[in-house]
Amino acid sequence: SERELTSASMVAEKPQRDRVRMSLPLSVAAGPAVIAHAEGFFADEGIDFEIMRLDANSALLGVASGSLDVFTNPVRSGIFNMIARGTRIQIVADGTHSTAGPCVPEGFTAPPALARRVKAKGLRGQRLATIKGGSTEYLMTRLLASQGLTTADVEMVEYPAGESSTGEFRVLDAVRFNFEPSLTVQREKGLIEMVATAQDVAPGYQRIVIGFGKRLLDDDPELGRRFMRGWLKGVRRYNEGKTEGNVSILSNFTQLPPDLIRKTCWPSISADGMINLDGVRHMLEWMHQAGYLETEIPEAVWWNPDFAVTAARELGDESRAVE
Amino acid sequence: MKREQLIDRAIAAGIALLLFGWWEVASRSGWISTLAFPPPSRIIANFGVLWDQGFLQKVGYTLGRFAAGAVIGAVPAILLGLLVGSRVRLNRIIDPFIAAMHPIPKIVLFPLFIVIFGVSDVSKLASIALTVFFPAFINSAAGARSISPLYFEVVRNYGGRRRQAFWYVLLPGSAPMILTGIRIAANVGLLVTIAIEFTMTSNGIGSIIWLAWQTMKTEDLYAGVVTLSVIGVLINSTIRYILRQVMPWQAAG
Amino acid sequence: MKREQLIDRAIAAGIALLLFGWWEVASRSGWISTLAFPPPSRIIANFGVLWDQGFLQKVGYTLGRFAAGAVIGAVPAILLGLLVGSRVRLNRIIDPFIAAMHPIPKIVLFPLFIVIFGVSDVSKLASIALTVFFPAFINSAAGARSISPLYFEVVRNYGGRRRQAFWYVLLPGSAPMILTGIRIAANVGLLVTIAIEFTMTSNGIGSIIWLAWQTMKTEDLYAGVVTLSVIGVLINSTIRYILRQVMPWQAAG
Amino acid sequence: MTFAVENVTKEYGGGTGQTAALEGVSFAARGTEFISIIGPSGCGKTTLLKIIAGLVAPTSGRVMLNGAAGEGKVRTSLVFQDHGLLPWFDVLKNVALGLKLQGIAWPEARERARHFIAQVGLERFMRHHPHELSIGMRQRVGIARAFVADTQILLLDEPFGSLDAQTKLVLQQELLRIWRQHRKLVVHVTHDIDEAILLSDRILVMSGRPGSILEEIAVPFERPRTLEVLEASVAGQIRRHIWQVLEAEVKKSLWVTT
Amino acid sequence: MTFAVENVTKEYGGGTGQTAALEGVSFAARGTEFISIIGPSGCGKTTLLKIIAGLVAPTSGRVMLNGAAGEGKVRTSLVFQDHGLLPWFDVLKNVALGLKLQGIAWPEARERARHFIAQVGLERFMRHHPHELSIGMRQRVGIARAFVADTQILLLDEPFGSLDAQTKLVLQQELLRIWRQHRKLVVHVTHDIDEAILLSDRILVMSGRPGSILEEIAVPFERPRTLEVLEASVAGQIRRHIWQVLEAEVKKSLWVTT
Ligand SMILES: Nc1ncnc2c1ncn2[C@@H]1O[C@H](COP(=O)(O)OP(=O)(O)OP(=O)(O)O)[C@@H](O)[C@H]1O
Ligand SMILES: Nc1ncnc2c1ncn2[C@@H]1O[C@H](COP(=O)(O)OP(=O)(O)OP(=O)(O)O)[C@@H](O)[C@H]1O
Ligand SMILES: [Mg+2]
Ligand SMILES: [Mg+2]
Repeated sequence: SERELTSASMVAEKPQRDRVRMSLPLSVAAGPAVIAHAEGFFADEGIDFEIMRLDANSALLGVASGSLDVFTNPVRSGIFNMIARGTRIQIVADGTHSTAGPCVPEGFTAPPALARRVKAKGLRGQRLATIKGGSTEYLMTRLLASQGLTTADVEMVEYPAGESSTGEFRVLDAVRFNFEPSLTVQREKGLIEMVATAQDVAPGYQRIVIGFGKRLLDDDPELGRRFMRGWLKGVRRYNEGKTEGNVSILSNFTQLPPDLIRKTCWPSISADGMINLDGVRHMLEWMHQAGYLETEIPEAVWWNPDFAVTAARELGDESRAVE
Repeated sequence: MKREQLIDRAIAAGIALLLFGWWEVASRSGWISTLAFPPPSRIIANFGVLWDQGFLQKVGYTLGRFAAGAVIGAVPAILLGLLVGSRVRLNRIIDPFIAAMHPIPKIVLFPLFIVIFGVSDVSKLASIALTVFFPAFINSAAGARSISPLYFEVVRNYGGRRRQAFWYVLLPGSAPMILTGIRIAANVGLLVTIAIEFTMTSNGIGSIIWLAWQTMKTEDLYAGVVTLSVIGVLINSTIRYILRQVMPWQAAG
Repeated sequence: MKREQLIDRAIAAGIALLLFGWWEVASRSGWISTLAFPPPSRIIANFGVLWDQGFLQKVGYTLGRFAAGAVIGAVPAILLGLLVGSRVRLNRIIDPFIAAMHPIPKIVLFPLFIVIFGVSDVSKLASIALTVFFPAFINSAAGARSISPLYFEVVRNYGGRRRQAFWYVLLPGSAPMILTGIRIAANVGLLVTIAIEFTMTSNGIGSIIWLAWQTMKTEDLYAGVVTLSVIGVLINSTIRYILRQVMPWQAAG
Repeated sequence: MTFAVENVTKEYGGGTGQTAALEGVSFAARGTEFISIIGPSGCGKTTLLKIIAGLVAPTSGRVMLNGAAGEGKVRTSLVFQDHGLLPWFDVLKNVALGLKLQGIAWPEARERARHFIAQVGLERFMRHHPHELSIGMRQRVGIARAFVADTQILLLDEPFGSLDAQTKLVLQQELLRIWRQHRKLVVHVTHDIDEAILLSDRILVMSGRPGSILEEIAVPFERPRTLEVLEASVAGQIRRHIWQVLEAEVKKSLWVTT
Repeated sequence: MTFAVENVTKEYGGGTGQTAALEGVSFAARGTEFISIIGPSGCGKTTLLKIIAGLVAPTSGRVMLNGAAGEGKVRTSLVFQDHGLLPWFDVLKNVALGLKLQGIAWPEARERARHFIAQVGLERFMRHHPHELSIGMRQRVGIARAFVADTQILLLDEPFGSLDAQTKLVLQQELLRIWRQHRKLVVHVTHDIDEAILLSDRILVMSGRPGSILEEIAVPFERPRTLEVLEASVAGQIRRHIWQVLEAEVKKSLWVTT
């Protein structure tokens, strides 16, 4: 009720609220923003928040051309190449990353028979599905490297995989990257087993990041800070876990049934907004070797922790308490 | 004639029933994967569940998007197609541009639309409209070309001007091809609407199918598919109805 | 006539040059996003780089897939379309099924293909073929319907049998609509080939575009797009050439 | 061959309601007869020829050949009133159509077609398509096509209507030559009473729509005939008689007084 | 109104090579004259009418109206040899076409069209589409359409070719009545020499392709004329003369001997 009062008074003083548009996937990974929106954290900051469901490329170009303010994107070469070419965008906070724990939201899976074979004898000679250029290719090379193999040692299956995938319906007789919610659904039905989690292959794997464009970085950084406060408040509420409130908000947003939302593993999101810098550096190195990066750019150009640091400081210690 | 039509409808219905019956049996007895192909009875039963979750409203979103995009794309396509098709030289100049633009993948280039039109619904409508444009244009232009010059002579002979030739000859004369083009365009447009809803919206039939995939609820998937089929059949009946009205001498059933 | 054609070609080329010139200036001077719309000169220069990376071979993959799928889809589509279109009752029975199947997204049918054809290239060809099928079928059937019954009477009058009516009337009489249908079908098929390559293969123009998006190398993206445009123009010229041969009295430029 | 049309009736259905075209049409003919049919415009002459050719199904009645039902059983060639040239074929291919459909090899078909194309004065236009011809030239192509096919029954639907008097005369003579030489049954629809008298063994006069046979008039002149027969008094009688029958029929539908 | 065709030449190009259709055609006419044109099949009569109507561009030469170049400037109505009915309109709409195109409101256009449809005996078929009519009926629709349009120049391209003798007679009289009453220029193409004598002030005889005017023959009979004029000896002379001219022309292209 205190919040309602503040928001009411803010509306009274400042009827003109600033609109912020953010691209989000239709999944639990959108949690912090969706929760912050539903709980009024953004409204508290005088932000008229708008969620856009967009593919990763549209999100980046949307921010670059100014019709979108915040992008959600997997870590991939396109972000860095755009920055290198002078597009004013920066990564400002963690989207999701892997952590050790019993509940695994992403990893390599295979149908049971194949999974058992792989676990017993390794990947050599087995079928592996991937697609070039994305962050899953990075994970796949890590997976192969962990067994001392290269792509030449396995049978590559051309199939949609990773973040581009729309259809989890097809059960592919190959090792492939998989994530929620199909991970839970398919495991429940006994269609797949986990071969290796992302955390096994790349500890702290930085899967998703969020970033700002020129408007929030330069034109109105104050709005950027307000957004970040709202976002981090959302992260903290998200990190409270599968509470009634969170489950119902996410169920509403994703249109997935509440019990499925409860059953799936929720990816980790850091409460202070910090990304796994070492992990990203390693990915950049790999991208460079693979020829996906046009030029190397200094870290300070693509990573801007200031918004998150400021917001976390202003929000005080309660964030850390939860983590 | 009337009776023959009824018989033919009955035959079509019979074939459909047979197919669905076979599917039902095959699925129930496990010849085909129940997961991939749930029995039709279950799909039908599932409609009730979906209904309570606002299925109709979601279909409405799809139809709204589709109709807006289709109209924006088809109306200029028909007009431009008739114009270009009825003038040899204009056709020669414009046609290469159409040919060059047609195979550019609209979905794949969607992000560029975002740059032009912003992240609003306009970008989505533009992709649908652009997809609808090409088949409608190409068939309209071919329709205009197929009209015997005699008919244009007749209208000129009786003092008709260009604008009048449009209403008296160009439009009725190319109606069968225009409508055939609209039929193809409508279906292509519907497919693109679904593809856009797949990744770009959180409502509509496309997102139902996407969600169904995510959660392996194949009954939901087929609910979406069946709805699309019904829309397809309705589009087609409408077009055939119009065709019968406009072209009484060429009405096939 | 000959001279007029040359003039028209020159006009078309002039318009194209103007457009590209404007684009070049606009992009260089920053009026339009250089990232989303890199200047044409840079796109052309980049072709050289791609060439050395086996660009032609990748295009070959796309064309191979496309051609195979298109032929598999179009040939039965034309034959079946002509058959169905020339028999009122068959048309009445079959048409609803076509109408119901057309708007089903082919990706939804993919699991079915996997069940039938396995995880091989055949499934991809099946998607392309199915996409090509519908426009080719619909236009062929409409073409058959548009033929004056008089011509069939003529062939029957001179003792022609059904099979002969096919070669003497049905095929030549519906040629303009068949070829228009093929034109649309080819483009739609090409679009689907690209969509399939986009996420499902590591070769072909689609995968070039996919990788270009992943890395945001928009010059590569446009290399793919330009190649598609060129293929589109070639397809169209071929069809117009055939049309001029088959239908001398309706040749538009 | 014996030939008989027995009580043929035809009703057209369709969007604008029923139209009775023929009502109880009966007549018989020897296999080598030359019959002309005259009747008011729209009385069903074309319909009758198409029924004999087996192209249109009668609503009731039948066409008997050698005592058995046989619409379209014996090969007929019909010269269509609206030419019926296939627009995608040139003159040569159009004329050779019947031969090709009978499986005759192209070199032979071409030579035979060429002969008749020359006959109708279109040798120079062999490679032209129908849309490049005048109406009269199209009609001549249609005639050549029927002549070359050489079937047992020849059906002619106002074949000379768009031809000048001289060309008409030449082609009439050619028709008679073919008929005499190959001994076939000719059923010839015309509006030209003199032409009917000049060419036929028998003239059938039809009533207005729905058409039926009102009169059968034998033409008693010896063959070969010249244009002089038209000046004979019998010809005058026949002409006047047909004229009067037609006048009465036409007046039923045209209320304008002459 | 004065009217003149001056040295008109027409060559058709196209896929199969050049075809010379008309060569140096010239003639003049008073604004109220009735002119008939006779010529061998394919000599360019249709082409000439279309050039006068402004539907086909001459290769050289021009059509002068009141002393100024004016193809298609003065309103003409052409009765097309192949009818030219619009298949998507019924008889009523086809006949009312000219009125509608002149912006005359539908109720009035309908009534005027209805009058002429009755005149040609097709009242019962007003709502039928062209494909439901016999060829002769289509031709009558084409005639009604031109009659109702009431333009200063009336061009008729073998308008009565597919009509029976009686219907033809009725419509010829109607044509004369309209011509007399509305004082227009009629240019009438026909193959029927008697028809030309019966109707026209002057007959132009054309040569074979490429067509040019060979003779201009004045028809001296008083009006109104009856069928009896055809029995007059002057008529016989005209008939024979035209016959001979035509014979010579036709023989050039038809090598068959009669
Ligand atoms: N569209 C065209 N293309 C090429 N040649 C044509 C075309 N139209 C007519 N011709 C040619 O021009 C000549 C004259 O044709 P036109 O139709 O004027 O003759 P016509 O005198 O009306 O003949 P008919 O009495 O047979 O109707 C013919 O030789 C014909 O082949
Ligand atoms: N396809 C059709 N649908 C409906 N009615 C038709 C059809 N064909 C012909 N008719 C009608 O049948 C009647 C006879 O037509 P038909 O063509 O046999 O006449 P016809 O004697 O050959 O006339 P013409 O001398 O004018 O050629 C006409 O009244 C016509 O309206
Ligand atoms: Mg007839
Ligand atoms: Mg003519």
